[in-house]
Amino acid sequence: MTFASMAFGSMTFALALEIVLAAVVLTGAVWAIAARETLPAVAGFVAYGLLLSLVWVHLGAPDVALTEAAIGSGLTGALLVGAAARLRLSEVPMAVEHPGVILRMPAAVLSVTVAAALAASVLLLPDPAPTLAPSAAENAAATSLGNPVTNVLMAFRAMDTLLEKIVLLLALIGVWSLAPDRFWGGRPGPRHYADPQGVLAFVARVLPPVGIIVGIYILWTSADHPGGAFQGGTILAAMWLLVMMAGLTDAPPVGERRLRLLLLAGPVVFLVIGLSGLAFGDAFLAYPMAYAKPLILAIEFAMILTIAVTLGLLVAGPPEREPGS
Amino acid sequence: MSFVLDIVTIIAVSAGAFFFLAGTVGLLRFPDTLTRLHALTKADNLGLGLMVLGLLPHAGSLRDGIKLICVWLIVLLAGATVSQLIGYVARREGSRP
Amino acid sequence: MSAATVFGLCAAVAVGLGLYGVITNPQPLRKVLAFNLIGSGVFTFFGVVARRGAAAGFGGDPIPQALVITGIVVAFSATALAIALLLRLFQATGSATLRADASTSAGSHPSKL
Amino acid sequence: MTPDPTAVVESATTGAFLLVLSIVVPLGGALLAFAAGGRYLERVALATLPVGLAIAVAIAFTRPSTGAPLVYLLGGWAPPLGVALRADGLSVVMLVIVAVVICGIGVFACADFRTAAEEVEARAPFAFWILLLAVWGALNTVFLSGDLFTLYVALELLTFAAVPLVCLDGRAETLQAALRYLLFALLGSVLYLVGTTLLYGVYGTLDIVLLSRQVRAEPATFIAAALMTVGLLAKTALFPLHLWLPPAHAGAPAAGSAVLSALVVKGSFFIVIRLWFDVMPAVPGFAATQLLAALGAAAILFGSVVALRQERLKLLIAYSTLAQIGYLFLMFPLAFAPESEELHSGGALSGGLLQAMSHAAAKAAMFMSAGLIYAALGHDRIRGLGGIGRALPMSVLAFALGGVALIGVPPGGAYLAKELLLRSAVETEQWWWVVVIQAGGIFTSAYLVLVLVHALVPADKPVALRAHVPWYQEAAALSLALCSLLLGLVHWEAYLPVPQGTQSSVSALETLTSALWPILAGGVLAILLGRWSDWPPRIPLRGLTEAIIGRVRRNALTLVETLERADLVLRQWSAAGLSLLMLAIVLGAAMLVGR
Repeated sequence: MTFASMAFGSMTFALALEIVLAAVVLTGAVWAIAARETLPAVAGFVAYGLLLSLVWVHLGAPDVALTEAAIGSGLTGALLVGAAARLRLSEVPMAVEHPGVILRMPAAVLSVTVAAALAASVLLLPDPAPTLAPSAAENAAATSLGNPVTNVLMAFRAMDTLLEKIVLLLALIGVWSLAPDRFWGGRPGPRHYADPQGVLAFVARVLPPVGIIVGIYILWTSADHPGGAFQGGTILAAMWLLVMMAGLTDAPPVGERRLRLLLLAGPVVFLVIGLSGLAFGDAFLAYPMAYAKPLILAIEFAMILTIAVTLGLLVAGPPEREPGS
Repeated sequence: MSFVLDIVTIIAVSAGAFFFLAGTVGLLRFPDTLTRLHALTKADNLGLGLMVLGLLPHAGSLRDGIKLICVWLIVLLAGATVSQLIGYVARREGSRP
Repeated sequence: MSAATVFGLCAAVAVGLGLYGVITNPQPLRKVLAFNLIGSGVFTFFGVVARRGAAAGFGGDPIPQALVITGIVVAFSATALAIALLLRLFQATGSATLRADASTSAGSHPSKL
Repeated sequence: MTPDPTAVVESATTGAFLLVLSIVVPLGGALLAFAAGGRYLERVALATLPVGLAIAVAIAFTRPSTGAPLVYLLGGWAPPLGVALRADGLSVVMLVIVAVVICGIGVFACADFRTAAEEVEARAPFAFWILLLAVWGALNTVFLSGDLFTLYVALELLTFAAVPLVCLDGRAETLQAALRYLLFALLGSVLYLVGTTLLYGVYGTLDIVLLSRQVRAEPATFIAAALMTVGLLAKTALFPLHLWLPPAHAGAPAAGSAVLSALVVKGSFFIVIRLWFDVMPAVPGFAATQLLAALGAAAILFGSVVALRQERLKLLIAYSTLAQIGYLFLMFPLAFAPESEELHSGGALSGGLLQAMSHAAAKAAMFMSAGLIYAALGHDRIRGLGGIGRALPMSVLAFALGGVALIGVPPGGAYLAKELLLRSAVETEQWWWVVVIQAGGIFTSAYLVLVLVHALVPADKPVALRAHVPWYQEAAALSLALCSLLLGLVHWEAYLPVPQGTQSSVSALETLTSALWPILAGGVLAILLGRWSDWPPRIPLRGLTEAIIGRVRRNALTLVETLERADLVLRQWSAAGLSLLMLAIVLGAAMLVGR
């Protein structure tokens, strides 16, 4: 009796906490849309993203929470802040294009309708919910990995992950292709300078060793615990960007052979292991049971490097300097 | 013993929460970038430190305790750096209200 | 009402807000931001679906969770490409407008004969 | 509720490893080209083309004669846990036509995207060849994937490969076109993803076959179907969601335009077919199919009329794509079987798919010849085309043949498509779609006549060509046009549900005469609505023409002007965004109510 009431009490308390969290998250979202200037809106979005990773923890998905914090909020935020700073001059003239109430009203009505339909479908979801969790648990032995999400990403739905690697590389090629012809083969973005005695340079010296260890740890632990090549790779990319921004190193020229190979390492190792499954094993992207774990870890290690470099270069942008300068 | 530790936790966490509150009020009420920064960083670093201190007795293991302290140290480093940089930009562009 | 429902409704609102922002804000950067908001709303919705499917000792159905991770990465790639295009457009024209009539040759202007 | 994984007795079929290769070869080729860099990059890409084509043809021959799909379980994991690749008749024909068109474009692009001898590596060839292979790999994934989320990733891959093609030349207006395209396409894909999420939440699987067994007509499914469909329509640029298409398709370099117009829009269109015919044939209902085709009809009207009013050849072709996309959606109500209230994979579906294939080959040929004309003249103003027919006969011929194939003249694939659609319209007693189908042909011939008359008129002074046009570029365009014109002769029964007796009419001579009247009607329309440098055009009985149709033309032009203005408004970002949401809501409501 007392146990039940206590459980009930704590449940409602947890629920109240979750409602407050949802409200705060939405405040960030409203701010990100409604703020007049772009920079504050981006700040709102980053705050929203960080709080959203708390939501992910509450949803029992620490892997996603890490990804959301690292990529959804962190790197996306960095991209948006950088763009907002460079576009500040374009903001004022575009204010005249702000649509009048004649346009905003129907937009609001239609958006609310779509949101309401979605909300209704949340309430309409069947109970008990269909799930593949038991099936994933049953087949987990095939890879001897303890983290079910890594299992899905690297084994059950490895095709999606492989395609997504190629999407990432293609996005980078797309970004590079925007460079003016004369800069082709040159270095991306402007060269950053900072006071070598300043605080940024100091952090860029102190933080990366810690960051690199954390990034690799997150990859290593992902076999059995939350983490993965993406989350780890993002941290490595962030460290690299930090060092670049502090002016301690420069972005590599896009024509550099070593860079090209690094960018290919992940997808190529993945593809080769997948194809060897086709040639010698059961199927494309199938791992022989005895070697599943080492093979998956090999792919992930190749991937973390590729991901770190790709993400860093995506943030750095297209080549903006002539080769050799 | 556990009672004493609970009391320590309650006091430290409450104090930490108070500093967070004070920092937030400062952020909202102070007139310009530099003073806002001052309110935010001072209060937050102290607030977080107190909270970590309060939570330490409840850390399950030594590992968790070290993690908590690391969180505080890294936030200190990040906060200090970012506020330095913001302050630098604010001074260069002229402090705007 | 469970936590999943609360966050599910939260996701629906985020999608609605994002749609409104994408349509009404004239600045491409804000559209990109709003697109990210819609995206994160959809991912949260997927997370809610995953949470409701918690079984077999897992905190949630791992399949949708893995799909969300893939989705976040794809959304980031999209954002990076969009922002690079936007900055390049700004560099080339000094403006970042998306108005159809702002570009000279792309539009077809009604005119007599 | 949990679908029992053992319930699916689906295992890999022999020869299905080819499906993996058809995805891996183009994508692996892209990676290899990236690694090679410089001049080697082009060689790698060119070497990949015939391999990919051979694989597509091999798949067509490997498919079991029973008509059962080829199935491959990726990683050996059966759905719903794993992902399956499946090749049914629809996938096979699309794989082959895409391979053919890509190879044609590849040959064509050899001249335009070549790294100069003195350069280590040039930007445009680097990007173009990798993106071309990526588009190919993405499309093959779209045709083969049996999983809705894998389809999402493939769609994104397709978009990311397509967008940079738009602005390869880096001009400001193409950058803007690319940005509009990317942002709208992203909006579309995120809506698709919402629907996918919802389907997983309700049915616990994303596998197409498993879903089709479980899907019920209920509100959550309607919401999912409406959002997914509208998202895909935004990527397909069905009217009124076409804001991005004309500038993007007209602004890209010729080979890029060919890829975008002929192939990329077919990716999302194919997923609409998968969704409506395979995943949920019983869900859309009567009203929704009518709505989709009504949008198609509007697309034909707007696209064709605005195309007729264009001053530049490439924009004309881009607007013609808009109209042709509309034509593709006419099959939905015709495939709707009233007695079972389901979409039936029969003659109408074959018609739609054949039209998509013919359009792919023909439109690629048209954009390629337009590119050659542009390169030779230094411009593509339609009124300045005089004399080009004599200077570049092969290119103009390719353009003309492509156009003729699209009008639906036997033995073209579009003719067979039209026959199939008309038959279904008669069978299902939907005479109003007969009118629209015929109107589509007439409009197509109208803008073809307009261009050809301008191109064949002798110039006042001899045309000075700015650039030499290599023979193989003209040959590539011509072969694709011929390919489209001969598609009607292929025996499709093995791959597509073609009713008995339809195909025999293709080779009959009397059908040729009956197919010619749309061209005449189109000619009249072109005279009425087109832009002419000197009105009335230099035709016999000039005075009489002026007297009879001058007044009609003046009245028609006011109407046309209204359409043009409406098009301009609809191509504003906010109007398109509102249409998008409105359409999603109306479509959902149509599914809910109109059954």
